[in-house]
Amino acid sequence: MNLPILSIVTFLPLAGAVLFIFIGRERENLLRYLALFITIITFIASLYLYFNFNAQTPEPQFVEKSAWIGYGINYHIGIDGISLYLVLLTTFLMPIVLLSSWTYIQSRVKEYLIFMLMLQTGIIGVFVALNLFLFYVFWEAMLIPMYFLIGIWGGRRKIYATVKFVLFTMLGSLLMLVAIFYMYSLFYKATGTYSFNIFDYYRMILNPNVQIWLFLAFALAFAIKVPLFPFHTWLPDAHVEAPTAGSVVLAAVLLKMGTYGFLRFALPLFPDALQKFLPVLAVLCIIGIIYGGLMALIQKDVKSLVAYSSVSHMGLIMLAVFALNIEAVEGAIYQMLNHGLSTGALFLCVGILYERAHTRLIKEFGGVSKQMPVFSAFFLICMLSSVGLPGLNGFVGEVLCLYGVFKTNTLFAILGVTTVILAAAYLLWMFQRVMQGPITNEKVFSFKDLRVREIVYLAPIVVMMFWMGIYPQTFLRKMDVSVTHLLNQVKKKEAIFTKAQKEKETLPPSILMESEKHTEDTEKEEKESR
Amino acid sequence: MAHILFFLLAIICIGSVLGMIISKDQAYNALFLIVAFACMGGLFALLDAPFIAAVQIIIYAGAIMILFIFVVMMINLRTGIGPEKKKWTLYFAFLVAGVLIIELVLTLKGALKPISSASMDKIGSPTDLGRLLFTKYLYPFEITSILIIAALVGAIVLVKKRDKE
Amino acid sequence: MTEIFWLIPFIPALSTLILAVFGQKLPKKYVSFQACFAVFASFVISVISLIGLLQAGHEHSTIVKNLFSWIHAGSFKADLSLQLDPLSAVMALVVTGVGFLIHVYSVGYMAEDKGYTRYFTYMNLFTFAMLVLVMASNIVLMFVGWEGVGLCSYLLIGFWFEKHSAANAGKKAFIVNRIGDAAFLLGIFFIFIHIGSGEFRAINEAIGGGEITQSLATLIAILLFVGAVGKSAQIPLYVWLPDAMEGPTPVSALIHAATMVTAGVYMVSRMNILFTFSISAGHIVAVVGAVTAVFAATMALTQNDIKRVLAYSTISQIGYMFIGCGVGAYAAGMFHLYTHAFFKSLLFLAAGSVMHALSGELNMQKMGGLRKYLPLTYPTFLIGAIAIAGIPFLSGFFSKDAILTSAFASGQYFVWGLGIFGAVLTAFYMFRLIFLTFYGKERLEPEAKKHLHESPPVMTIPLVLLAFFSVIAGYVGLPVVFGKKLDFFGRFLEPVIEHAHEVHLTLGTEWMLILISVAVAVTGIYIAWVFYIKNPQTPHNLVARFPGLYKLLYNKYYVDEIYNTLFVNSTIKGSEVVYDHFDLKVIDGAVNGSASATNFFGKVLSYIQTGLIKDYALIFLLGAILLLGYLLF
Amino acid sequence: MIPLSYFLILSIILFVLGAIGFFIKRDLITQFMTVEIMLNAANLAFITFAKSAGSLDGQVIVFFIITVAAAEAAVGLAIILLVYRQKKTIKSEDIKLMKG
Amino acid sequence: MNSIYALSPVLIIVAASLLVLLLEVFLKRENKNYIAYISLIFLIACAAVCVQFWNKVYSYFDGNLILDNLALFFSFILILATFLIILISMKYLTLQDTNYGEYYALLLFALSGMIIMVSSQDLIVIFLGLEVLSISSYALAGLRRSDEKSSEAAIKYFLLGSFASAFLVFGIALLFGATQSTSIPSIIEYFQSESTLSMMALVGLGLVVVGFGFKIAVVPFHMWTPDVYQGAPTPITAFFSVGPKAVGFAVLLRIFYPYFREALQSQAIFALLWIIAVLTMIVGNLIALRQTNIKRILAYSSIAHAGYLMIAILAGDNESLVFYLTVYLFMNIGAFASVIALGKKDHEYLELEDYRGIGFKYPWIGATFSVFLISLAGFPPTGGFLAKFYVFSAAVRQGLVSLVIIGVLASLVSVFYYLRIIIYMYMREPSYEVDINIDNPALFLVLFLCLYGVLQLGIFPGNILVLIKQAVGSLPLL
Repeated sequence: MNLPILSIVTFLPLAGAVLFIFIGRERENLLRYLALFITIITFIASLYLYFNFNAQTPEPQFVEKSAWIGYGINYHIGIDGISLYLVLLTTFLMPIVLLSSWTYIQSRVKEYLIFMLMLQTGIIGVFVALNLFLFYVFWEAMLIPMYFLIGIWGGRRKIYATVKFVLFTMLGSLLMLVAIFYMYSLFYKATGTYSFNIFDYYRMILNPNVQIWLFLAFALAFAIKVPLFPFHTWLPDAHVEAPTAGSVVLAAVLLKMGTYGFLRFALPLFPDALQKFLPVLAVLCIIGIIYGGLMALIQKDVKSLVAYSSVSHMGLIMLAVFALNIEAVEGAIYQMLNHGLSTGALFLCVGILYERAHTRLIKEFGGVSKQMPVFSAFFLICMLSSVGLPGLNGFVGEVLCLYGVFKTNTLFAILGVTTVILAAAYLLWMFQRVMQGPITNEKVFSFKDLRVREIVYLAPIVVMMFWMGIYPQTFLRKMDVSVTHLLNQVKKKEAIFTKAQKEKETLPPSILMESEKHTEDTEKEEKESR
Repeated sequence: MAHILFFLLAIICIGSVLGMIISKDQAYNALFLIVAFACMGGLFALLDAPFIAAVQIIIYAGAIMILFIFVVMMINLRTGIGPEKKKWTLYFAFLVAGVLIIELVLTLKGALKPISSASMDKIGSPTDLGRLLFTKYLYPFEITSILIIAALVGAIVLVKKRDKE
Repeated sequence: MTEIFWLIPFIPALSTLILAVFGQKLPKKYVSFQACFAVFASFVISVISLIGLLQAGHEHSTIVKNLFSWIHAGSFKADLSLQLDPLSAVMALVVTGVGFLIHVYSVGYMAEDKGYTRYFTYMNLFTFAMLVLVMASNIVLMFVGWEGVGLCSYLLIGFWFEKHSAANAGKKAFIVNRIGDAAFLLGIFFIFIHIGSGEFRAINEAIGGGEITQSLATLIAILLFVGAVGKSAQIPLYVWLPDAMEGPTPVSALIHAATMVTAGVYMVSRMNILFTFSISAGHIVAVVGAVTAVFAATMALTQNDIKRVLAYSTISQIGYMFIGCGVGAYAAGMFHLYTHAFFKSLLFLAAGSVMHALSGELNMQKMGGLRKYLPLTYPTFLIGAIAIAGIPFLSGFFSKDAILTSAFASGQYFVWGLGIFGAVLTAFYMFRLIFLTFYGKERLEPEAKKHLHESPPVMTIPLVLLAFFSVIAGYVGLPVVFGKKLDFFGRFLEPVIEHAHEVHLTLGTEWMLILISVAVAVTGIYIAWVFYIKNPQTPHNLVARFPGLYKLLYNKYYVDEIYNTLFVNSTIKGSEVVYDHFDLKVIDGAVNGSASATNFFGKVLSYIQTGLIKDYALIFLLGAILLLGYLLF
Repeated sequence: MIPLSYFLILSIILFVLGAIGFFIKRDLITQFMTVEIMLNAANLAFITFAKSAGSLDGQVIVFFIITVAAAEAAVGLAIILLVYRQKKTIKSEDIKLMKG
Repeated sequence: MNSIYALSPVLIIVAASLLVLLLEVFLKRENKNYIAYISLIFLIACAAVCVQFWNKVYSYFDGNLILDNLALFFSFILILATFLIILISMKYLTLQDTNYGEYYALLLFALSGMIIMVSSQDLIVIFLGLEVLSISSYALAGLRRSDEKSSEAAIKYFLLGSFASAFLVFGIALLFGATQSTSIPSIIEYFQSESTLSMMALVGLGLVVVGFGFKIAVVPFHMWTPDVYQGAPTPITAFFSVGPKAVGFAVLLRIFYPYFREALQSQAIFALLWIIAVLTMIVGNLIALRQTNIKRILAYSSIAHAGYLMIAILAGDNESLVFYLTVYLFMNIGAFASVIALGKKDHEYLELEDYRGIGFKYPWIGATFSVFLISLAGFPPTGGFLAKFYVFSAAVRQGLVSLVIIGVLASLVSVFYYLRIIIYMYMREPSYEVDINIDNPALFLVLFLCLYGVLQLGIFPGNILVLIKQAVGSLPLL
């Protein structure tokens, strides 16, 4: 296949954004339709990825690699069973998000759409990058459109929220950058060649004492993104202030970048350090699960309620990731998708309410179902999927996560199961107060039920929820091999290192796996450096 | 003899500098400065740099100082401006001075080589200087010309009266 | 012919789908027709498959249909596969049969309701979920049904969501159930870890092969049983069921009497090998059941809300079923489940018809003397009451007797005693209900009295049918005293139920026990007659005598209040405190604090920038001095 | 014969005095004068070193420095005049429009 | 090749300035722009001449004038800077009535001074070049005679500048005393040969650092920067923020690169520079948080950037240093150009408050300005990111991890105030009307060029990197 399909998926939106610059701002509907069109094309292209994905190999596929700047900085992208779905999730949600903000965004439509498209490229880039430099570039670049989206189209405290979001995220990512440099130099010292290729780094076995620091740096960056318990406070603010579309993207995809980072980098690169910190991290996850749930229980603003609920859910996902067994990790990945769909959908629903009521305070609502039966059906389904009701997507992920955790640590699993109860509690209570009961606020009488457009963008999500709940094999099948490979990697490196440790007590900062030889691009680097 | 001369010049020099620092009237300051420069010229002479000494007297004490005087006259303040009155500032100044002097003096130990008496007499003759100036130091010498034009232009553009003003 | 059994759940599912998508467009008539027909179709199929099973005989009495593999990840494998064996066949029959009648009844009962279509959608959905629950061949799929029925009960309890109480009750039901479900889930995990499969057959073989230890089995059993407690409203998780009466009466009949609440019993009998294997688990089940049976009955004594009385009676009847399972007489338990389905739904529907007649009146103190006005409802109601009270030759008698007998036989006399006591109470409160409603002088609201009328045939016919079954249903499982081979029911279930404690009692004891239970039933009724017909002052005197006890019972032992303060409110209050003082002040405070600290330093530093040349020179000098100093020393 | 270190010490003293003067004087002109002193101190040092090294380079350099001084004087005084024209003062305390 | 030819770059510039002076006399006020065009032509010519020397190392006047690639590369940068500055000046001068031909003359003189500095190895020559630069700068700073701030800037710059150059001279004197020479190579040689180096030499070096520290504005010799930047005419501010800094670092590079290559990090001077770097990054960024005047913000930001550049010096990695300077040129001039764009007759909008809603009122200016700010903050995919990236990675490779951590944290702080400007431009509603003079093609050309530069260097820096490799390859490794 000669068409660089992956690059197309990644950069098509950006190209669209560039195109937009030359279209008059007053032709808003043209812009909207064009943006929608672009995102849909992107989605279709990404479907191509799914269907031509070979589930038998853990190797990255659709790989594109070309020399870029030098010093080991190459344009090197590809997807495996883990990133495939995150890419799909992104491309799937983008058109929906655009539809959701069709009428909500009335001012500065052009800029809005431009930033949206830029954002999409940034996110997809993060998931497909196989070169650490490239990864970091996307990781950071993605912040800027998000910054504008929250900052311009946000709510009352938008500036506080957006600055907090950016600075908080950067704090982590900058330290991660230092860690990246350190690995870079280690690799250089070990081999005399420059490389940012993660597969080269996978071959590096680092001294545990070195690993600790590097791991901490990486973990901090990702933990903030996830967000893990003590680093979560940016999330409610960002969610509450962001426009609906922003919240959806934030919850559905951006948070996944953190978990993805753990899977792709923190685990395979620093297995020993991981082992060291596992208890701490797991405890943090547990706290996150319960704490997030309790906080969600008493939120007065629907959005921040959902925000805290995602703190809780992400806690479960991370817990599963740290369980380091196939069920858990597959469950975690699956749950990422579920969380993407269900929480995204919940934000969409909240957005729909907000467009009608111009408030998100729970006490302003009540008895909405009476006015909007169709909407209440959708809302109910989304909520139930988030609660993890069997037959919907949430259950599959949740059960796998908990099962995996259970396998490694019963106690954690038992604590983790509380999410099943808490989730039901806060979501149902919210649903009761918002949708059920007598209508207290006469504003509610003026609510119109869903428009066709709104149904059009909610329906696919709901369909996916059922599909993923009833026939998950569609998705699980293709991630099996990659996940197994990942876990083996972690195990193998530990083994090799302990072997090395036995041999000599004083260790160099890094050893290189003897088994494999340089990948061809490091050889290219050698030529360059000469 | 030389010793006496040196100390005499040195003391006058330092004294006039101090005077310049203490006194309030710019005119006096300028004069003190002239004195200091003159002494400096003497010291140069003591160091077998007659030509430089002459230049020092002519350019500094002559040209530059006239400039200063002019400006002082143009500005011509009724009340002069003395040094800082605030106690702590002064103490602090002296402290700084002390420390700095100590530090710099400390750098001197063992820094100077004994004089090679051979070159004694030749040194400092205008001819050699001139020759050196136009051979080894030709490039810097040229640069000074640029420097002076630049200064000229700068000065003019800043003070010259514009038609509209 | 039995191969098509897997269609049983999917016909209602299909109908649900159609109603959910196009329901709003379809005419009412069609909606009700389709809904009922779907259930009826599955009923027919279940009958067919039952017959098939009967013909097939014991050796191949279990058919499994694997539709497709559902979740496969690592060692966690769960397929979407259905299983037909005597147990599930009986359950399917009950669910579809009773379900169908209640559907029909609903057509009349819900006729005026705005949410007509929604109602039938939910009902069909429920039927589907319940059937999945009973026909699942592995425990994960069973859990799916398990939660599915939970959802439906949530939806149907909260069917009139404009009422705060209804919405509340629904939420309460769901959350309380979830607590049980969480435990259930853990149980599932244990099973997967130690047995490596969720298929019932595999589990049974594993336990039979002694692959797991006694204690582990106990642990798993207890976890599963907690789930059952939640679903079947036993102590301590029964609190949701009385509130569940907020839902439409047919719902209460179907979900909260006949089918869903008994799922726990079904599950326990489904896992009977496990429960038998771990003796202590069995004891726990029995004791919990017995205590609940009495406890709930006592609460039923003083209630005035006709439906709540029935609700408590349901709780206590399920208690009996658990007694049966606990003492190892799973067949008896299932038998009671099966009979109870008929007479309890009958009672509910009859109560519903009463309400219908009195335009929604629930308070028995506002009834009385209705028997002449409700010529059809009254006798059916009476039949139900007699059946549940355990008067001989009606279904209730046989099943309850079977349970108590085996309880006695198993030597757990304490349990048996409680059972007997419960029986007295049951008889009492049921007839209290009858007398207050249909006898005595009329205490009706004049308003209600105006259009007092018997319900339409579409409602009464199901009543009659159910009454009929309540009478004869018992005869499929006659007590052993009439000879072993007459216990069709037990024999039919034999392949899936292992007989832990063979009943070995002398005929004398058997007869004695039967007489005792008859006696207590009669006593109960007599007391009720004394209280409410002979001299109606007695209750008031009693209340005057023991006011404390009365208040305690009347307020249901204040359990709801205790739970609220203990769990609900404390959690919310606590979370609020944490949110205000920890999340905002400490964590977020740290974040903002660091920011403002940085800002503050900037401010301080900017003061150095005084704009005065001399200060600039000073800084410069100091810099130089320090620099030189550093170089020198 | 005078030990050259004397000259150096003198130049250092002058340099430091100049620096201090710059710091404690309060009128622009004199502050600039002190700078001239500092430059001269440097000159003295150069010539002393030239002497010690017995080479002429030092002297030539001094020659350049004097030129620089002259040039600076020209521009500097012009600027001072400019300031005076605008602010009617040459007090350096009065020059603090911009700070923070 | 004879030495006159080698002088040609400087000569061309000087000739240009003289010509400008002459024309100034004859041309009428309204068509002063011709002067600008002429100077531009000369600049191009000069650049063209410099190209001739590329990759051939010449040394004239025994090392006083060397035209190695480093010198040439820096000359390119400086010429380019001046070119852009002149472009942004043209309209500005007429608007802010500073429209004197001398302006261009002085600018060109300053340029010649800088070229002299970068293309010499002799401290005296460098000093003279520095003086040429400084004296013209003093004058330029004070050129807006209608504006008190301008003359205040001039006097502050002048007094402190001459004060600093006194230190520099004295330092040179001490070095001369210790080594009998003023040429950098021999001084370096001395430093490496002497087993126990004399205090005098070390202190001399220290004072030289002080002198140049003033020019590149590192803490604690930075105090003049904000005031002068604020007071000087905006194009000149842009010029200050780029030209002298680049030159200063070029000289430090010549001094320290070979020096550190040998006895790296053990030296006291190294620790000194380490401290200076840290202070500069912290102080610069922290004070910038408090500013409300755009020019002051950019001033402090330029101080902070000096800190990052010091890291490059410490890492002894000249490649990243030079790359950083190149990027810095584009993004800083770009930023200032955007500031200039927001001006009208006799008034500039310099307060943050003025920037409310600019982003949507003037989308192009807003967008470009944002890009420059984002680049200054160091976000990918802009040049600013890649520049920081190179510097920091080089530092880490040299084991300066702690320094880099401080660096990244400092830049985290910097993100706040850069984004703050964007907040004002896009996220706050304007409280009053801001109308600006739009017809300024030259300026927009500059904006475009800088934008291009920033993005090109951020995304495809390949060719530039090759040039830089060649440039620093020419440094003498002792």
